[in-house]
Amino acid sequence: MAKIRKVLVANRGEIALRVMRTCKELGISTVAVFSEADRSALFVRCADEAYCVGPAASRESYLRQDVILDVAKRSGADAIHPGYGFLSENASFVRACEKAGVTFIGPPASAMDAMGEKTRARANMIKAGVPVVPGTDALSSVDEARAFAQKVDFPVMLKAAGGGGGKGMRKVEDPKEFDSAWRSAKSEAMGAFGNDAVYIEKFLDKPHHVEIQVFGDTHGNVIHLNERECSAQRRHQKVVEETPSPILTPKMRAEMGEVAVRAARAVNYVGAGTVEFLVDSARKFYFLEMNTRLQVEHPVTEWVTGVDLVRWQIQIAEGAKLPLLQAPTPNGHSIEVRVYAEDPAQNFMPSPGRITALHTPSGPNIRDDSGVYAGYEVPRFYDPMISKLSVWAPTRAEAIERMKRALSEYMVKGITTNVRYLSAIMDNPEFRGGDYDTGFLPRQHQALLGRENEHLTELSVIAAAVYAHTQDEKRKAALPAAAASTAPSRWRSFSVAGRRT
Amino acid sequence: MAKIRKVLVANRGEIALRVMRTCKELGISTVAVFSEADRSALFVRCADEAYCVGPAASRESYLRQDVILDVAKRSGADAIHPGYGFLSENASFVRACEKAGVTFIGPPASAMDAMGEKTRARANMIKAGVPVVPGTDALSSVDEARAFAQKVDFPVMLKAAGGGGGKGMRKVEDPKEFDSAWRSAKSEAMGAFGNDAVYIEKFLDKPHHVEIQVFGDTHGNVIHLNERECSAQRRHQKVVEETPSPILTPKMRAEMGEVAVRAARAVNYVGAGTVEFLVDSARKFYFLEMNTRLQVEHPVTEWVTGVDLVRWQIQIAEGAKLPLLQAPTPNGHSIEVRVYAEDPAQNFMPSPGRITALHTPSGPNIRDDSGVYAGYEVPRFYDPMISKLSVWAPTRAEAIERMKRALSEYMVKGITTNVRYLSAIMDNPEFRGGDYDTGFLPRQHQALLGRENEHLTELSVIAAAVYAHTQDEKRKAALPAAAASTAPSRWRSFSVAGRRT
Amino acid sequence: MGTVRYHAKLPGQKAHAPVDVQPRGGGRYAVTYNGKTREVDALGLEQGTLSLLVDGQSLSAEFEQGNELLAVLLRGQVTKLDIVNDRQLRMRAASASFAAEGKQLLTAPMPGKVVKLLAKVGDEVQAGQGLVVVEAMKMENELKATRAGRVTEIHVQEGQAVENNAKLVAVE
Amino acid sequence: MGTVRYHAKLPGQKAHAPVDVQPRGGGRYAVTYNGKTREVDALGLEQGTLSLLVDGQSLSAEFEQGNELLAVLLRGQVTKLDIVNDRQLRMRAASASFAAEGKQLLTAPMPGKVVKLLAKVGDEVQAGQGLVVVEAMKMENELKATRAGRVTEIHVQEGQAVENNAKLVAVE
Repeated sequence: MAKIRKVLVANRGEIALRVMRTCKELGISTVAVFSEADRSALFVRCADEAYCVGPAASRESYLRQDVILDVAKRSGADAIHPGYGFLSENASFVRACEKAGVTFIGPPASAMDAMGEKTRARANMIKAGVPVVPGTDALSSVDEARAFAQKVDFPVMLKAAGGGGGKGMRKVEDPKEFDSAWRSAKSEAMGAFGNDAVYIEKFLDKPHHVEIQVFGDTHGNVIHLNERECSAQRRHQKVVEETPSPILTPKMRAEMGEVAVRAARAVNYVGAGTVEFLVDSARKFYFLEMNTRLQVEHPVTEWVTGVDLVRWQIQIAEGAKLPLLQAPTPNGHSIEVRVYAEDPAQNFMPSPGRITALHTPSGPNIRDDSGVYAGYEVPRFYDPMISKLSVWAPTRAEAIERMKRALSEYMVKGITTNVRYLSAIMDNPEFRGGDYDTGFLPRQHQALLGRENEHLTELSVIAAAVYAHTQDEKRKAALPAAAASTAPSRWRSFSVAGRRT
Repeated sequence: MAKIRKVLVANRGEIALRVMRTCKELGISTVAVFSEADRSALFVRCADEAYCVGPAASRESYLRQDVILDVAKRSGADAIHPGYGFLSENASFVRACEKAGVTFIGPPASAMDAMGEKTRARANMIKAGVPVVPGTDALSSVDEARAFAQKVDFPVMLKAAGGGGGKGMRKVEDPKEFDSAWRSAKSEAMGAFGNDAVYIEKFLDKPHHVEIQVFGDTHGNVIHLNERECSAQRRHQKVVEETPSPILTPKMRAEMGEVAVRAARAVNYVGAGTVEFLVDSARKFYFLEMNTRLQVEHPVTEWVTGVDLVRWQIQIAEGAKLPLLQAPTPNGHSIEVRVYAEDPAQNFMPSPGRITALHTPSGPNIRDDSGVYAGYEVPRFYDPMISKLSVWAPTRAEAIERMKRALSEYMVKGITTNVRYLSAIMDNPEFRGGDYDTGFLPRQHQALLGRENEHLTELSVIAAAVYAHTQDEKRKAALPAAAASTAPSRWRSFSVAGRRT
Repeated sequence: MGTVRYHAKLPGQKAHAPVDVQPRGGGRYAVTYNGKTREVDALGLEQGTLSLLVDGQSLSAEFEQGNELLAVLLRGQVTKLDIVNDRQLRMRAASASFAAEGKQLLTAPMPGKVVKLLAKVGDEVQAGQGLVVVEAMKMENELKATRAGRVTEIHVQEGQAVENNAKLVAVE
Repeated sequence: MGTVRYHAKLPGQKAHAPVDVQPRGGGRYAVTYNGKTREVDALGLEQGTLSLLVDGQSLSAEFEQGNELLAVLLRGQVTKLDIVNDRQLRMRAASASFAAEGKQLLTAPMPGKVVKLLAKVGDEVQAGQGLVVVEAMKMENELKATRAGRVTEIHVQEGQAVENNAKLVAVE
């Protein structure tokens, strides 16, 4: 295949920026597509070209295959990178790209067909001899669904057949919650993937979510790049990811890697993909699903392997062979946290709005993949993740301390974020112990909201009084006839000196 | 020795912050000392405690041993990290710390004595069988100096005996310039090190500046951590550093490493140090000097070895053994550039002032060690370096592209910086070729100032016209009786909407 | 320069406690709170940011003024408090009104879209029962009654976009 | 909405060239320059920042207004230019004055301290000869005469701190 010269990134936010960064390093031009709600977004400003593809609602913009392909044609893009979410696991889009003569940077439609629909993937994996979690196909009625749930016994998981990322996913522990969970899972699945099919899986005992990064090329080579531990989840969305997994032995890593490669081979996989497993308390592992795209949490793999996964995606789309033919031994340890615009104390309620000030961490082995900037208004229409912060260190213990340090430097004003909650995770004994299952965050919820430090509260009162005083002095100084009883304040001279006060 | 609990950082700017970051990760409290000119500096805000030690002039603040030791005592600091410059190579300060019962994080005074005075170091190295550049001891009169220069023939280098970092250093090519260079070198040396002794070295043919990072512990172990190539210099200050050096073979690396370890052993070295060599066009290498402290450019070594050098410094000061007993094989490639507040087109004239806006690069394998923030006024009293930007990649070619990408994201407003000049270095064929000597930057000066891109100029005119129009509209909108001939502008609604316009 | 008295009330506290601020020039203050007097050196940076040195401790303090409370961000902890000067405290006392009792008004906790109403006017509802589902940022959030009672007002329709703090449902 | 004419002069150009800006609403403009008309979509972000889409090209443009010229930072290139509207151009023409010829006034290129004067009033100097040494940020910078002539004014003393653009030495 020919060298790619110009890539249209059919996505938004941090992942659009992430892809563009590698394109820039490869000398490839970038085309952004954006919804009306994203006109001011950072990824629009960083692209070489940018075109509006419709209103805020994804279905009218980021999911409009026709409009996006039209932009590709108009701009002369020879390839499309879909990021994650949106059209990234949409086989019909892959076929449309092919028809339009544009390279889709991702797996072939056939592999997506085989893996994209979660229930079909289960069937394919069973055929390939890969262990799977007990469960159903997509179910047509709530009664049928309830009946299965009662048969395998609660708790069960409801899952969207059409996509991943926690959208349309519900854990149901109590039969009484079943109907309401069924309804909202279907509705969310429709909103996120345009497909409201939902299926059921038995919920395993204290499961760990461990996934294997795989990569295939067009020459029939498939390798894995080790695992990521993703058990720290809230509302079925990942919050913290790390590699290596603290619970994996080298033997398990090799076994799971081998199974993941087998799964990918079974569908003739090409490009970057992730095979997700659940690992139960007996350390048996079960195929959960395959994500046929780049994963949000890919930076931790990049840290410990030294591989730029987006670069590989592009080179493989150009027809190159995989640069490695076996998994590299993990070098050190990496942790990623997702910074969300949300309030952990309010059931993780999203908190869109204007970021009035922003300070991101820096220094040794810190990486901030952000899609925002000071002055930017986080729109209400999309995922509340504003940044992914990742660190590397020689050992897990050092990586945790580094992450704590990095989070202590993270300052976002104007909206509520989960930064302090993330910091509490780093301090939590269960997390530090390493054996935390997917029930970890719900179980520790109260502890993770943190306790008040009385010394800091006292200092905050003092700080507030000094601040109130400086504000009062500024107000006085601004009045034509200021109360003359107070001596001139230095605060006034600051504003005169040109500080934005 | 006991565990260190609280570290006073006797330095400012990015290096103070760098040291504090590792302290924080180790659970060690930090104490900042600052001059009156640095009250608003980032390192003051990031320290756990901070104390003013005097007026702006270094001699009255950062070089005041008594005041700094008094702060250490008052704050209960059990150790002092000197950073680089200031008191970092001052043996009398090491002795004063010892007397005060405070651990100095650095080599013993004896090693500093042996290496700190550059002329004594030469003598010691000759004794230890280490090859040195032809040169003199410190010289007492300009006549004696001129006589030596005429004997070994021009060009020669004038160098401060009391310190490094390019301060008090002058290359003299023309005998007519000798007296003026002598005068200014002495004056600068006095200002920077409180010692105006200057000596002369023969200037080698097309020399490369290659240095070896060494580390010793209190148990008699000394290792090296490979080299750094630092030949890209302007006004005898390093601008770009990288590792591995593009001109080193594994055999040379082993030989130079062995000589560097021998040099360090000869003075019973403990802690982090750097043995600087000149490598001539025949690839023979000569000892230049030893910097008995952490080097500005240490991040590139951290990238390719995975070692946190500041962590090692602290642990060795606590009495720990070196965690490695031989040089690790370099993993990949790292490049650092120094972002200076200066104008390359005006002979690198410093450009202090207020930073009105700042956007620093991010994404995979980027590290920004900065001491500034948006709104900060870069003071006129100190070194103009505002940040060190470093990158890692598997290969040198990829590292160069990554650095270009990172620099393209670097945006500083309010002051002039060398960001574009740095970017031009990354594009320069001589740099990309890898065999660039210390004459590289002066030789390529005009080329590095860059040529105008006419297409960008045209777009800039268009942007300027639109900007002028929006400004005019804002002005009209702000007037009570706005010219009614123009329709209401959307710019007005932006300010109403709360954007800081 | 004379001492200026402020009054601080932390969440959970019944009354305001005095904080005395005595300016000493050059950005220095003596601040007395809880019976302790501390030396404070304060430097104003960006809007809403102070660099403070409190008895040598360095604190970068960020402030955000909410509708009622001032949020202070200090070393990762957010403390929301009411802080007023003498005059403001007197005005507050004068205009104190009695909040309507017994009525729970559910408001939108963030901007979003109402995707489902789970009750209608006249319904008896239990504490914890879902009243309305609001979608924001691709997640559905079920908002629940915090008390048992009867639904007396519904201010929105399904499909309607709502702003932050918009009235949704009242339960009495 | 009518077209508004601006006038741009780049360094090295003798005269201003017209740039026509035609607002089309919603932040869109048609801009004509050098005989080409381009579609521009402009969004104002922070003070002095525009996000521009020019015929699809995305440009994050930063502006800094200097004493005389506007600096535009675009994709790493800084372009300094004079940009004025019709009224400003007319005023400029009216107040045009003839710059004093023949005198070179050396001013401080940055704030710093005069560490050495290398000439005194009445000295004959050559082009390139050092006149004064200014220290800033720990580096000494020798400022040189750009023309040969006689030193007629010295405005500073050794050891004196100087602001940016302070007058130092005149050569005629």
